Amino acid sequence: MTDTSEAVRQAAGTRTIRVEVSRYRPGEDTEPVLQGYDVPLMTDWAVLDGLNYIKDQLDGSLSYRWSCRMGVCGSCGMTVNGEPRLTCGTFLTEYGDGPVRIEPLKGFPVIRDLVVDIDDFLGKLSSVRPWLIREGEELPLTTEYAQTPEQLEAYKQYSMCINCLLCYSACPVYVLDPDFLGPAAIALAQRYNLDSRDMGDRFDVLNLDEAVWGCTFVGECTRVCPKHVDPAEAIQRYKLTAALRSVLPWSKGSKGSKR
Amino acid sequence: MIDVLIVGGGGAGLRAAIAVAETDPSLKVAVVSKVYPMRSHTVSAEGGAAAVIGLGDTLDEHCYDTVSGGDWLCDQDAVEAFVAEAPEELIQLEHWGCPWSRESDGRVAVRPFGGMKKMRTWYAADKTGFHLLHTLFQTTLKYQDVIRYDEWYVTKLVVDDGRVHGVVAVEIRTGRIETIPARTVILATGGCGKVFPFTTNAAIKTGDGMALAYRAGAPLKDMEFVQYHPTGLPFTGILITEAARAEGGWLINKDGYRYLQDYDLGTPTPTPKLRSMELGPRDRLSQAFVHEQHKGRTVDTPYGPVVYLDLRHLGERKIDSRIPFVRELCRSYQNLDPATDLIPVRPVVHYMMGGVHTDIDGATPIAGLYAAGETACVSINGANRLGSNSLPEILVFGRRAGIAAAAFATSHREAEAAAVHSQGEDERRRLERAREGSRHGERIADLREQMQHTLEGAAGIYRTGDVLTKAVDTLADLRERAEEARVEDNSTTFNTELINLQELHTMLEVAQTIVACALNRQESRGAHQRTDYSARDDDAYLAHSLVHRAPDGTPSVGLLPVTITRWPPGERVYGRD
Amino acid sequence: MTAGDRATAYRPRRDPLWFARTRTYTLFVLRELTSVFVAWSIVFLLMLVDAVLGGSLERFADLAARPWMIAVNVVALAATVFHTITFLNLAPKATVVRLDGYRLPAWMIQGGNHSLWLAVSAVIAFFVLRGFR
Amino acid sequence: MKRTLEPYLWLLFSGGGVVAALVLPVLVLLFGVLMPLGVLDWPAAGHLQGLLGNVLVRLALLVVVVLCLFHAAHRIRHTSEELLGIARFDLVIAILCYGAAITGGIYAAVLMF
Ligand SMILES: Cc1cc2nc3c(=O)[nH]c(=O)nc-3n(C[C@H](O)[C@H](O)[C@H](O)COP(=O)(O)OP(=O)(O)OC[C@H]3O[C@@H](n4cnc5c(N)ncnc54)[C@H](O)[C@@H]3O)c2cc1C
Ligand code: SF4
Ligand code: F3S
Ligand code: FES
Repeated sequence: MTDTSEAVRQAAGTRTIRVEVSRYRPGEDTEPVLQGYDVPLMTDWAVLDGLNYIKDQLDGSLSYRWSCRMGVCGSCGMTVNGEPRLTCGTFLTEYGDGPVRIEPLKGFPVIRDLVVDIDDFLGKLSSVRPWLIREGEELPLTTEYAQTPEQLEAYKQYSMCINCLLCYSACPVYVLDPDFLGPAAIALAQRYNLDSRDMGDRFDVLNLDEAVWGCTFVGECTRVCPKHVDPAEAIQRYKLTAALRSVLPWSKGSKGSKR
Repeated sequence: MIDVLIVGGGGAGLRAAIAVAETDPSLKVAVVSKVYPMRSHTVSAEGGAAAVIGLGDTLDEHCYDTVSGGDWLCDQDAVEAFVAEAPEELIQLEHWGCPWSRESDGRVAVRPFGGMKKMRTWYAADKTGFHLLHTLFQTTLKYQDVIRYDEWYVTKLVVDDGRVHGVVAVEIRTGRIETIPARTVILATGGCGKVFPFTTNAAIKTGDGMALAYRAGAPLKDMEFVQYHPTGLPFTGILITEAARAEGGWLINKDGYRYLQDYDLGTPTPTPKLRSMELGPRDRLSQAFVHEQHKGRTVDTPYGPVVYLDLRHLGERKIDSRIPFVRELCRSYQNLDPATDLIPVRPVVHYMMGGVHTDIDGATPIAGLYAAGETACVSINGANRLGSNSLPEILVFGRRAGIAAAAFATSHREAEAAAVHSQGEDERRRLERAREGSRHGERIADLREQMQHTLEGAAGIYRTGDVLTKAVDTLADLRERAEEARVEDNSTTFNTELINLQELHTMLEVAQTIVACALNRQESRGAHQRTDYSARDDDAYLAHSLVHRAPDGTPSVGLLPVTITRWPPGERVYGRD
Repeated sequence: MTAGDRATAYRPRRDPLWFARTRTYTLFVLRELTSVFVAWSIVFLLMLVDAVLGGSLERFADLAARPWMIAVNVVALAATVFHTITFLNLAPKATVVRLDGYRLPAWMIQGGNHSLWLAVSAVIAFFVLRGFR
Repeated sequence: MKRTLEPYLWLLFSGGGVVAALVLPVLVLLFGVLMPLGVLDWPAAGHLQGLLGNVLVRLALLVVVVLCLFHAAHRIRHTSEELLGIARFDLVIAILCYGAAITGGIYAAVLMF
């Protein structure tokens, strides 16, 4: 992808920016320490390009995750100057004279340097049954289930989640209580709940103290989400669905509102 | 003992896993992936997936477009199987919940695409690969018995006596090196764009599967065919999908002239015309760019010459409904708005037509070893892949490989081979030595960069014998130097430098085969254009390049006839009716 | 993965001042703390009701006119208004209204809510100040 | 399936939020600020007694009191837990908060009926 070093050559002699990177090497450090590097301040460089420069030219031992460099694989989330950001979509020039402080995403155990443990999320994702549930006869593989653009629109936004976990990192409830099911998993459950083709019911996993009811509507998840998924909205909507279903047991809540 | 071990959690790997789980739930399936599956590069695919769904379209036409688009280097039996099964696969995805874009009556919508005579490209706005991969990934969560090895890096195939017995892999998080015995292995590791400096491909696309198979004795096929996509953003190489042109975008040079009309691609029309102008095949469009550059009609930028993609006449509404991601990418990475500004673009390395040689069930010549997806070469893409054929390819052949591997695993129930232990131990020692590190040698990044520029110079859009010959020596030299590369990180926890070093080795291996095949093919066909042999030569080269690794580690290239069923070689005609 | 491997991960300690770290967190906490003044307003109202029914409105008026009482009630006013604005603005999140398959934009729902607020306030003021004359 | 009280508490909380939003600012403004400051005159005791004499008004007032107290109790419970990191004492805190709300409601009922 980015041809970093050629750009560096061309820009020799340009300004630099101080980048402070959180380092945690298990066995060596008992807790993270900041290490500073000077990185060329190129107008086109994302924070991630700065990290790549450090890794390639200054210190090969720095560890972090990245892949697509186009904001869609969801692997490069980190805390940049205190804010959870996708580092491939955040530019060094936003931080002018620096320094830029890069730390791992808050709220997760740190495996090493900027790499955090996200297995907890994957377990939660599985638990909400994020797949299309059908009952009865399947259509043959010659026909699609009809779905109008309006029906698509009803869940589309929630299907845009790239699992970058910035929302978990921003949510104080999750940071305090890792049992909280959390914004993205609930948004993805709603992605299927609101899909006109889905016949499943996720009430049992969503209507729990540590699921939708754990959310106190801080709303930070929505503010930091790079893909405009609006998980806060997904959660509040399910609260209403679940509450109505609890007081009116005969109403099928989420399913009823689908069609 | 794993029955089917799949290396790769992208579209091909996950499709294979589901196929195995559905074929025989008693089989033990595992997916090993160096990144979490939903991070795989399938996630970046934008434009769409082709499959015939009526509307006056026929399977034969899709076959013909594919075969002519591939400059008759496709195996036509494979193309026929592919085209016939693609519609079912895309409907299967629909049944699993993929949010395909729709017509107002609820049917799946299709759009035109480069080199296709009919509208048959299904799309999910311009995030098709993203939706496809997440649908597949979330669907695999339903099959709780599928074992996942997330963030494990496979370094070696255990092969003994012409039969695969498993893999050796490093758990990146802990540094644990483990041998995983398996009855069958499916390679679904994706492409190798990172061999080049300027590419749309993600960091993980380092050709690992190709190198694994090649080192284990399986041949690679058609490695000289590297696709340049005509519209990448300068500097980042981020792809501006072909869908932008399919929706009516124009390519213009520095004079605002739609230059494709000068290259036998038809005459400009205000609305897009199928198989014409901007909807010609990618190889021809990228070649036209080089000619424009030579004529001085491109615009110079700090990141090389560019032309412009003009979407302004489409209007904001259409851009937002059909290609919103294009707008998002331009805004965040290029600081411009396609509704009002021209988008600077230049050709960028995008896709590998070649790969591990397989039959139409994904089987390689090594018993029990299969390959599918971009890492494989079933030969449906020939000398040039048509846009939107790759996503259906990973599904069709991912499934086929899964079923074939399941059958093989069921009928071959031998116990663990002795080789598993001995080869596993050797590989462990090699990796541990590499991790001990060295403060001397050259930096991995510097070696990688030299390799990338060598490839760009020698195996770019146009190639020449002399330069290729020189590249052979440069690469051999780089390989030796890479053995001594500097490694500063000797931690066992999440040691990405160790992985980067392994990837450098695999890329060098792949780079050598690309150059060797390109040197051997003394003709011009599809994406392989030799300035010293500028014509297609069906008498000598209507054949695949098949490259084996010789005992001394150098590539040895031979030819394998192309399978022709119903479409004899003809002229590739675009823009003329 | 064994327990031993996991143990090497660094688990950051709880940040006791998390709500002071960003402006949005602080706003959130302020929003939640309005509830204290909601409770206070109810206490105050019940005191008023008690005074009205017990015939000691005069004494209540004296109490309410003490400077510290007025100060508390000015803050309570600010808090309840803040509560109203945030609560009515956030309401469309839970209640997505669809007409004809398309979603009613949030500002319409919010506009409706705020109009309702003004109307209710006017009615209450009317009854308190001059109704049943 | 695990039973949870939260949906009911949340409904009371939301209802309380709406009621508080609609009625409290104007009441506090009138009785807590404008009248004590002398901007407006206190209405005659008889007028207010007349208002409260209406059973519908008393009922409405009771509903307002109960809902608003629940709203406050719910938020105070969650906020204190988040702010102070004492979620492990949730049960005790919940009993205290909702208990206070219920007591307040009963007191109001006794007062007015
Ligand atoms: C920007 C872009 C846009 C595209 N748009 C389109 C389009 O519109 N239509 C279309 O048809 N095609 C498109 N393509 C092509 C298509 O997306 C790819 O060819 C296809 O997704 C490849 O899928 P795959 O499953 O083979 O590999 P990938 O999705 O690349 O997956 C590879 C997997 O292998 C794993 N892996 C690799 N090496 C190892 C190792 N050593 N050990 C363990 N695991 C390993 C990785 O972790 C990953 O999970 C596009 C490609 C790009 C780059
Ligand atoms: S909801 Fe948004 S922030 Fe959260 S994981 Fe998904 S894309 Fe990321
Ligand atoms: S930030 Fe957290 S509390 Fe709820 S609204 Fe978002 S999940
Ligand atoms: S690198 Fe993929 S989202 Fe940033």
